[in-house]
Amino acid sequence: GETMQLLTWKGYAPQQLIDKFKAETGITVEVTYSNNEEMIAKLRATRGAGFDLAQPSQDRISSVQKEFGIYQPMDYDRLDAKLFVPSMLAAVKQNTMVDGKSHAAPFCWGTSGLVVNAKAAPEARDYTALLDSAYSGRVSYRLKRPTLIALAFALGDDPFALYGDTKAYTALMDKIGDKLIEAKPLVKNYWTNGDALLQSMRSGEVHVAMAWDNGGWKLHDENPDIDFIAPASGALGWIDTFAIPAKAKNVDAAYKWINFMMRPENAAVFTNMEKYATACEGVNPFLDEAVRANFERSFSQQDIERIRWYPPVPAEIEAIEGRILDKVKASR
Amino acid sequence: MIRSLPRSGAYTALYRIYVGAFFVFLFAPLGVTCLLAFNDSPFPSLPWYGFTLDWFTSAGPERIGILHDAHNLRSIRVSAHTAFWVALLSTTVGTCGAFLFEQEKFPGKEALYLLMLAPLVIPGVILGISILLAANTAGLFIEERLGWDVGLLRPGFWLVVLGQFSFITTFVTLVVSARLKKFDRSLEEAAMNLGANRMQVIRHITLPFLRPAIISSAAVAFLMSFENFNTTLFLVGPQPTLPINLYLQVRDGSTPVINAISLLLIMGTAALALTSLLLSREDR
Amino acid sequence: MRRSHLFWLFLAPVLAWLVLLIVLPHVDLLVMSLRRGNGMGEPEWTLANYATFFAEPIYWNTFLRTCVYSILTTLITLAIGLPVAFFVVKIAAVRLRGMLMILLLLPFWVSELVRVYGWMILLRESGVLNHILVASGLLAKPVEMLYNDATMIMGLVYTCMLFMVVPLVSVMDSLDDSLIEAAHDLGAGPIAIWRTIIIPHAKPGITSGCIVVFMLSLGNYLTPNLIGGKNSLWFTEQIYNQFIASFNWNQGSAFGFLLLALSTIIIRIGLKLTRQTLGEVAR
Amino acid sequence: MDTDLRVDELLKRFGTFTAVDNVSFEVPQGRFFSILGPSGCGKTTLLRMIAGFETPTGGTIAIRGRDMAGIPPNRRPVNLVFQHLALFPMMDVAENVAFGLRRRRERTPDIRRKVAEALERVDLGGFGDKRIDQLSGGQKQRVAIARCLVLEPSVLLLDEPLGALDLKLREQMKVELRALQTKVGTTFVYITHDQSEALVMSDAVAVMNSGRFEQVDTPRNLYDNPATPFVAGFVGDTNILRGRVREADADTALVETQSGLACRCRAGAGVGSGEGALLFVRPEAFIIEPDDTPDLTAITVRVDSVLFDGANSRLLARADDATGTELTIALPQNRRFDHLVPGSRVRVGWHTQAALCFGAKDGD
Amino acid sequence: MDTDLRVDELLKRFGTFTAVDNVSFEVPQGRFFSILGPSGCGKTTLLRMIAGFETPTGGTIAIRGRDMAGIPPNRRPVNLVFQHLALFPMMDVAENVAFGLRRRRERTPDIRRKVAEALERVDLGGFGDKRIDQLSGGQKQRVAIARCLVLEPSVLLLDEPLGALDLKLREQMKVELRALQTKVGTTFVYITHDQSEALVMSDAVAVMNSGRFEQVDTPRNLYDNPATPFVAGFVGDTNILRGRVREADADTALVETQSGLACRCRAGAGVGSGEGALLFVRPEAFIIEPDDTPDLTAITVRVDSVLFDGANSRLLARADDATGTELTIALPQNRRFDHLVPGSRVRVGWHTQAALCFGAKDGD
Ligand SMILES: Nc1ncnc2c1ncn2[C@@H]1O[C@H](COP(=O)(O)OP(=O)(O)OP(=O)(O)O)[C@@H](O)[C@H]1O
Ligand SMILES: Nc1ncnc2c1ncn2[C@@H]1O[C@H](COP(=O)(O)OP(=O)(O)OP(=O)(O)O)[C@@H](O)[C@H]1O
Ligand SMILES: NCCCCNCCCN
Ligand SMILES: [Mg+2]
Ligand SMILES: [Mg+2]
Repeated sequence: GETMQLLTWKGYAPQQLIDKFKAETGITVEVTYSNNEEMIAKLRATRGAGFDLAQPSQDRISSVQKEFGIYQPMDYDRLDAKLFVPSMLAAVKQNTMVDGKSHAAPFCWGTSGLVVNAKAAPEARDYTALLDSAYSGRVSYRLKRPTLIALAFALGDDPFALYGDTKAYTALMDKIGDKLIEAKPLVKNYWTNGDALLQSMRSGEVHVAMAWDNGGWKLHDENPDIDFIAPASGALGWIDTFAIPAKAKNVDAAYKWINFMMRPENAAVFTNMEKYATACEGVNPFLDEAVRANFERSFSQQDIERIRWYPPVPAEIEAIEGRILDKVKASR
Repeated sequence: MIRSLPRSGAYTALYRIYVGAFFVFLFAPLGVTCLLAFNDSPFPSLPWYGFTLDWFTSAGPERIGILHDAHNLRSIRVSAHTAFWVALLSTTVGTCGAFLFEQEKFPGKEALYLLMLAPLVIPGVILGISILLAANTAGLFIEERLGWDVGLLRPGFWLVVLGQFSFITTFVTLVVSARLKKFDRSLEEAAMNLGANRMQVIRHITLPFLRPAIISSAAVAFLMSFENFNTTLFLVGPQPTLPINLYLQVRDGSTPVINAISLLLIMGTAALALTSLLLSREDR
Repeated sequence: MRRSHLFWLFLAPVLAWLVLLIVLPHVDLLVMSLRRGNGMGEPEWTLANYATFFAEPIYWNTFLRTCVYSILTTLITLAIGLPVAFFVVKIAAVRLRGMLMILLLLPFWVSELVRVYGWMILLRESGVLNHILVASGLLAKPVEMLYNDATMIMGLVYTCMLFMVVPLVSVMDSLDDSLIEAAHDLGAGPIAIWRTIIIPHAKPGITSGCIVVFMLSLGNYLTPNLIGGKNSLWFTEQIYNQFIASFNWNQGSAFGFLLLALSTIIIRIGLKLTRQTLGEVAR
Repeated sequence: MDTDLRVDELLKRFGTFTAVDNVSFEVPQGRFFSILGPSGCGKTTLLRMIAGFETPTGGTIAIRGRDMAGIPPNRRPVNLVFQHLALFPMMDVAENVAFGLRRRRERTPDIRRKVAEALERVDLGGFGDKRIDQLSGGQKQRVAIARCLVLEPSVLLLDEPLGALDLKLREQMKVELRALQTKVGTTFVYITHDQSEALVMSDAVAVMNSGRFEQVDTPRNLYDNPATPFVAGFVGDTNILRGRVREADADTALVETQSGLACRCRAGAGVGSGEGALLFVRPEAFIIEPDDTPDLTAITVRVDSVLFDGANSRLLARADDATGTELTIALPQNRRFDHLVPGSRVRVGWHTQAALCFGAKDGD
Repeated sequence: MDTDLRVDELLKRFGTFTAVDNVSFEVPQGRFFSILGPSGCGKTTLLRMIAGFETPTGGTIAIRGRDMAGIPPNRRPVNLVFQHLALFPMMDVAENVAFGLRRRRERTPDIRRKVAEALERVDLGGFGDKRIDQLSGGQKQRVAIARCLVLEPSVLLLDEPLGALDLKLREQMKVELRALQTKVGTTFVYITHDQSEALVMSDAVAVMNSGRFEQVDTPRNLYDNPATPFVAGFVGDTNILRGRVREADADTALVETQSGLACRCRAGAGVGSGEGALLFVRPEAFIIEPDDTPDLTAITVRVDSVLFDGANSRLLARADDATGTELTIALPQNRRFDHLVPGSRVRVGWHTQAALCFGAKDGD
C-alpha cells in the first residue's frame, strides 16, 4: 500500500499512533531515526529526496534552506490551523522564512537544562556545575552546540547576540572551548542521545548532566531523587517542527500525518509518553496529571521568563562551533 | 613444538591455557549478549531479574519484542534484500573478474589487477564518501543539464548496494581466482578436443568446477553485506540496514531487544557459515 | 591477436565496476577536496582544505594518533594471533582442527556492531564484568572499563583478529611439517625454529594480515566511536563530523583523501620493508 | 594402405626458438606410431599442432587427406589423451565418456549404447556410475582412452599417458595398451620419452631431438641399426667412447679410442679416415673373459664396482690404461663371474658387429 | 667391528594397528643398510622411531651402545634425510648446511670451513650461495645429505630420498650415493620400496612386510635364495605358478602345477608332500629351445606377443595346454630367436636349481 517516509527523532512517532494512522488512512509510516545534524546531512545528500516529512528544530531550517534548498515551502492552507498554539505557529513561520516563504510548522517544544541526582549533587543549580570538580567523573553532556551556548550564558555572555559577529563569536567559542578542555577530566562521557544518558543516570554512573527536560522527568518517575532543573542562567528553549523535503514523493500523506499528529488526543499520546510539551492547542484535557505536574515542578514563573529561545542559526556559525567541538574531543 | 615432536607437559599446558583464554576472549561478548536477551529487565545489564522471552515475543506497549518490532524487522528485511543483490552482483562480476585475470592476456592487465585490489586498502568510510560524492556530482549534473532526477544517484537502497558491491567484488574475485588457479587448463582443452566450443567448455567444465567457490563466495558476500557498516553509513537513504539501525540504537541506548536481535543474528550467521563451510568441505 | 567475444564479456563488467565505482569516485574525492564553496557563490579551486588540516593541530594530532594506534593494534593482533594460528594448524589434534577453524571464524561473521555492543554491556560501569567482580568481592565498587584508549585498542584488536588469523592459518598450512622436523633433527630448539623457519616462512601471511588489520583499524568508525570514550577522537570520526555536523564536504573530502594517502603510504612502506608486492600478498 | 595422418614440413617457432623443426611423416591406417624423444624436444608441441591447440608456423597437417589448416580443435577428427588424462572430476565415468557424443547432439539412447560399448571395450563394463576419484590409475587411463575412442576418431593422439603411473602399473599398461590398439584398430600416435614404452608397443617409432626427427623406423631397427649418434645413445643403454678413425671402408671402420685402443666396428654415417668418431658399444655386447677370435676387440679393465641387480646386474669398470675410460658391462647371472669384486682385473671383448661408430667433430 | 645401531624387538602400535612388529637388527659401523618393503609396510615409522620422532610402543633402540629411550630427536647422534628433502627454502645452500652447526653455536670460521668441506664432499663446491630453487633434483639431494653429514652423525637415516627424482637421474644417483657412502664411511640406513635401489647400493638389505622383517641378507642372497615366498615375489621379476607337492626331500621337491606340469625344483620353507606350493621361476631362468638334459623341466608354450625392449626383451607366452598358464620369458637378443612371432609355438625349459618352491595354503 501507500507509504510515507518520516525522518525524525526517536520517540516522535510512537508505534501506537503509527498503527492508528494506518488504520485510519491505510498509509504505512516508515520511520528513520535521526538528529538535527544528520537530518540536514541526509537531506543534503539526497538533495531533498527520499523522505516525505522531516522534523528538524526550527532554528536549523533557514540557513540550510538558503544554502541547499532541501525543503519545500509549507502550504499552511492544508494544515488545520486551529490545532496549533497560535504563538508558536507564528514564531516558527517567522524563523523559517526564506525568500518570503515559510517552511515549517511546530510539533513540540522543550528545553535543555540540567538533570541532577539531588542526593549526590544537591548544589547543582546552573550549567557551571558541569565544570565543578566536586562532581568529578559524574558529569555528562552532549558534545554539541547547545552545550557551548549554555556555558556561554552561564559564564555571563550572550552568544545569540554575537550570531552576527563572526569574530567575536569565534573568540567566545574559543574561550568556552578552553573551559571545556580544562574540565574534561571531570566528564564521565559525552552522551549522544537520550536513552544512553538515562541509563547512566539511572545506574548512578552520572550525577549531573546537561539534557533535555523530558529525560529528567522520565527518571523522576522512577527515582524521585533525580529531576530536571531549569538552570539559573536560563534553560535553552527549542521547538521541533514539521518540514517537508523538497522532493517528497508523498506530500499528501505528509500533510495528513501532520494534521493527525496534532489532533489533541494523538498529541497527548505523544506527550504522555515522551513528556515533551506539544504545540497542540487544546491538549490539556487529554494529558496525564503527572505530566502537567512535571512542568510546574521544574519551572517557576521566573524560570519560564528566563527560557532562552534559539534564534535561527547563521551558516558560518556551525563551522566555528564544529572546530571547537573537535578540539575538545581531541584534547586530553 | 608440533604434533610429531616430543614436547614438555608444561609447554603443552601453558599453550592450551593460552588458546583457551583466547577463545574465551573471542566468545565472551557474544555469550553475554545472547544471555542478556533473556533477562527480565528493561536494560541490557545485570542484575539478573529472571528469565523472560519478552524481548522476542512481547507485543507492547511497554515492551516490544523483536517479533513485533516493525522498525527493526523492516531493517532486517532491508539488509537481507541488500545482501541478496550484493551477493548476486558481486558474484557475477567477481567471477567475470576471475576469468579475466586468470585466463585472459591483455595489455594493462597488471595495472587493472592492482586496481582490482585497491578496495582492499581503501578504508570503507572513504569508499562510502567518495561514492556519495560521485553520485551527488553526477546527480546534480544530470539534474542541471537534463532536468532528470535519477534516484540511483542519491543515498538509498541501490547506492548502498553499489557501495557494498564495489569492495565485496574484490573478495569474490580473489576467492574465485584462487579456485580457478587450481583449475587444470588441460580439462578445457580436453573438452574442446571432444567437440565442445568455448561457451560449452565454460558451461560444462569450468563453471561446475568453480561451483563450490562461487557458492561459498556468494555466502561470504551475503554476510559481508549483511554486516557492513562503514561504507553503508554514508550511502544509506530512507531504508536503514540492520547495522545502521542497530548502531543508532546502541548509540542512543535501547532495551534488550537489541540483544534479542543479536542472538538471532548470531544463530543465523552461524547456520549460514556452517552450511557454506560444510559445502566447501564436501568439495575437497 | 583476435579476441573472443568472451573476453569482452568478462572485461566489460569488470571495467565498469572499477572505473565507475572505484576510479571516478576517488577522482571526485580529490576534486572536491581541492575546492571550497564561498557561501552561495561559485566554488573555487583552493588548497585551503589541506592548509586547514596542517594549520590546526587537533586535526593532524588526531591523524597521527589514529595512525600510531592502528600500528599498535596491528602489532598486538599479530602477537596474539600468531601462536593461535600455529596452534590450530600444527598442534591441535587433526580431528579438532575443523572445529577450531569454525570457532575462529564464527564470531566474525556476526555484525561488528553486535560484537562491540557485547563489549559494551560486558565492560561498562554497570556492566556484567563489574557486576561479577563486585559480587565476588574482588572490587569494592564498580570501575569504568569502557571509554579509555586501552579498551578501545582491545576492541580494535578483537574486531580485526580474524583478518590476522586467517592468512596466518593458511600460510602455516603451507609450511611442511618436515621442515620443522628437519630443523629439530639438526638440533634447533623452539626459539630457533620460530626464528629461522616459521617466521620467515610465514612472512607473506604476516604481511597480508598486517595490511588488512592496519587498514581496518585505520578506517574503523564503530569501535572508537562506541567504546573509545571522551578522548578517543578517531580520524574517521573527524571525517564524519565534517560531513554530517559541519556540512563541509570539501573539508571532509580533504580529510578523506589524506586518510587514503596515509593508508597507501604505510602499506607501501610495509611492503617495501618485507620486500613483497600487493599482488603476492593478496594471493 | 591408406594414410591416416600426413605431416609435411611442419614448423613451429616460439619467438626465435624453434620447437618443431621441419618435421614430415606419414602414419598409415591402423598403425601404432610412437614419437620418442627427450624432455623438451618438441613432442607435445607437435601433438598439439595436430590436435589444433597450436597453430603451425609453417607446413601442413592432413588427416585422411583433408588439410587441417584453420580447423579448430573441436572440429578435427582426432582425439587426444592428455598426459595427466584430464578426466572431468565433476562427472562420473559414463558422463565423461558421453561428453563428446553429447556435444554432437546424438540421441540419448544412442549415447547410452555407445558409452556402454566403449566401456566394455576397455574392460570397464559396469563402471559407468563410478566417480573418477574412485578409479585406480590404470582404470582412469582406460576411461581417458574410452572417452576418445567412443568418438571414433581417425587418429588417436596420446601424450605420455603412462607418465603418471608407478613403475609396476606402467609395465602392465604397456602391454594392455598395445593389445587394445590391436583390438580396436584405430591409428595411434603415441609420444613418450621412455624408450622402453616406444620399443615395446610400436609398429614404428620416430626418434625426435631438438625439434627434428632423427630416424623413423621399427623398434628393432632403431636398436640394432641406429642411424645417428643421437639415436644410438638415446635408444637403449650404451657405452660411448670417443676416438679417431684410422681406416674406413664401406661397412666397417678401425677406430682408435682416446685410450689408444684399436677397435674394428661397423661404420655409421659420417665416418671418414682420420676424422673424429664416436664409438658405441652396448653393455650386453661385452663378452667377459672372451676366447680370442679374429673379429674380436679385447681390453683389460679394472672393476670399480659390481652393481648387483638381479638379471640386470652390471660391472662398473675402467680401462686399465692411462685414460681409464669408464665402461658399463652387463654381468650375466650365471654365477660364472662370482669371483669379480671391486679391484679385480678382467679381460672383456666385443665383436666387430656389436660396435658401431659415427663420425663426430672432436668437440661433440 | 663396532655396532652403530642396534634395534631390539621394536614395536609400534597406532591404536590397535601394529605398524612395526617386533623388529630386531644390528648395523655394524660403516655399512650401507637398506630396508626394502612395499608401501605402507612400516618403513617410515621404523625410521622415525630411530630418529626420535615417534615413541616406540615397545623394544629398545641403541646407537653406539647408548639407549635412546627418552632422548629427543635433536639430541640423538643420528640425522635424517627426508623423503621430500625438507631443505629450507628461506635459506641458501650454505645456510642450509650451516644450520645444524649454528644450532651447536660453533664459531663462525669453523662453520664456514666445515660447510665448504661438506659441499666439496658432495661435489657442490662453490654452490654455497645458490638458492634452493636454483638447484636440480640431484643437487638438492646432495645438499640434503651434506646438511646431515656436516654434523658427523653416527648414523645417517635416509627415507626414500630418490623417490622424487625421475628415472634417469635415479639411476645415476644410485651409483653416486653408494660411492659417497664409501667415501665418507658413515653408517647409512636407507629405506626404499624400489628393489633395484636396495640391491645396487646396499651391503645388507632387510625385506620388510606388514611391519615384520622377512629376511635380512646380502643383495645376492636375497635374489638367489629368498627365505620366504614374499621375498621371492618382491625381489626381482619372477613367474609365480601355483601347484601341489608330489614328492619332497631335503633340498628338492617335485611340484605338479595346476596346469598338470611336473617340475623338479629347490625346496624352500614349508614344503611338505601332498601340500599346496608356490613355484617361482625367473624370466631369465627359461632356456628357449633347450637341449633335453636330465634336470630340465620343459614345456611347450604359444607366444602371445614379443615385447622387444633391447637387452630387456621378453616373450609373453601361454602354456600350450588346458590351463594356459601365462609366462614371461626373457628373450636373449642374440638374433637366434628372431623367428618367434605371436602365435609361434616353442619349447622352453628350466633347470631344477633355477626354480624354487615354498609351501603354501591353497588359498594363498
Ligand atoms: N608456449 C610456449 N612458448 C614458448 N616456448 C614453448 C612454449 N611451449 C613449449 N615451448 C618450448 O618448446 C620446447 C618443446 O616443448 P614441448 O612441450 O613440446 O616438449 P616435450 O617434448 O613435450 O617435452 P616433455 O617430454 O618434457 O613433455 C620446450 O623447450 C619448451 O620450453
Ligand atoms: N600416526 C599414525 N597413526 C595411525 N596410523 C599410522 C600413523 N603413521 C603411519 N600409520 C600407518 O602405519 C602403516 C605404516 O606406515 P609407514 O608410513 O611407516 O609406511 P611406509 O612403509 O613408510 O610406506 P611408504 O612406502 O608408502 O612411505 C601404514 O599403514 C600407515 O597407515
Ligand atoms: N538544538 C535543538 C535541540 C532539539 C532537541 N530535540 C530533542 C528531541 C529529543 N528526542
Ligand atoms: Mg610434453
Ligand atoms: Mg614412508
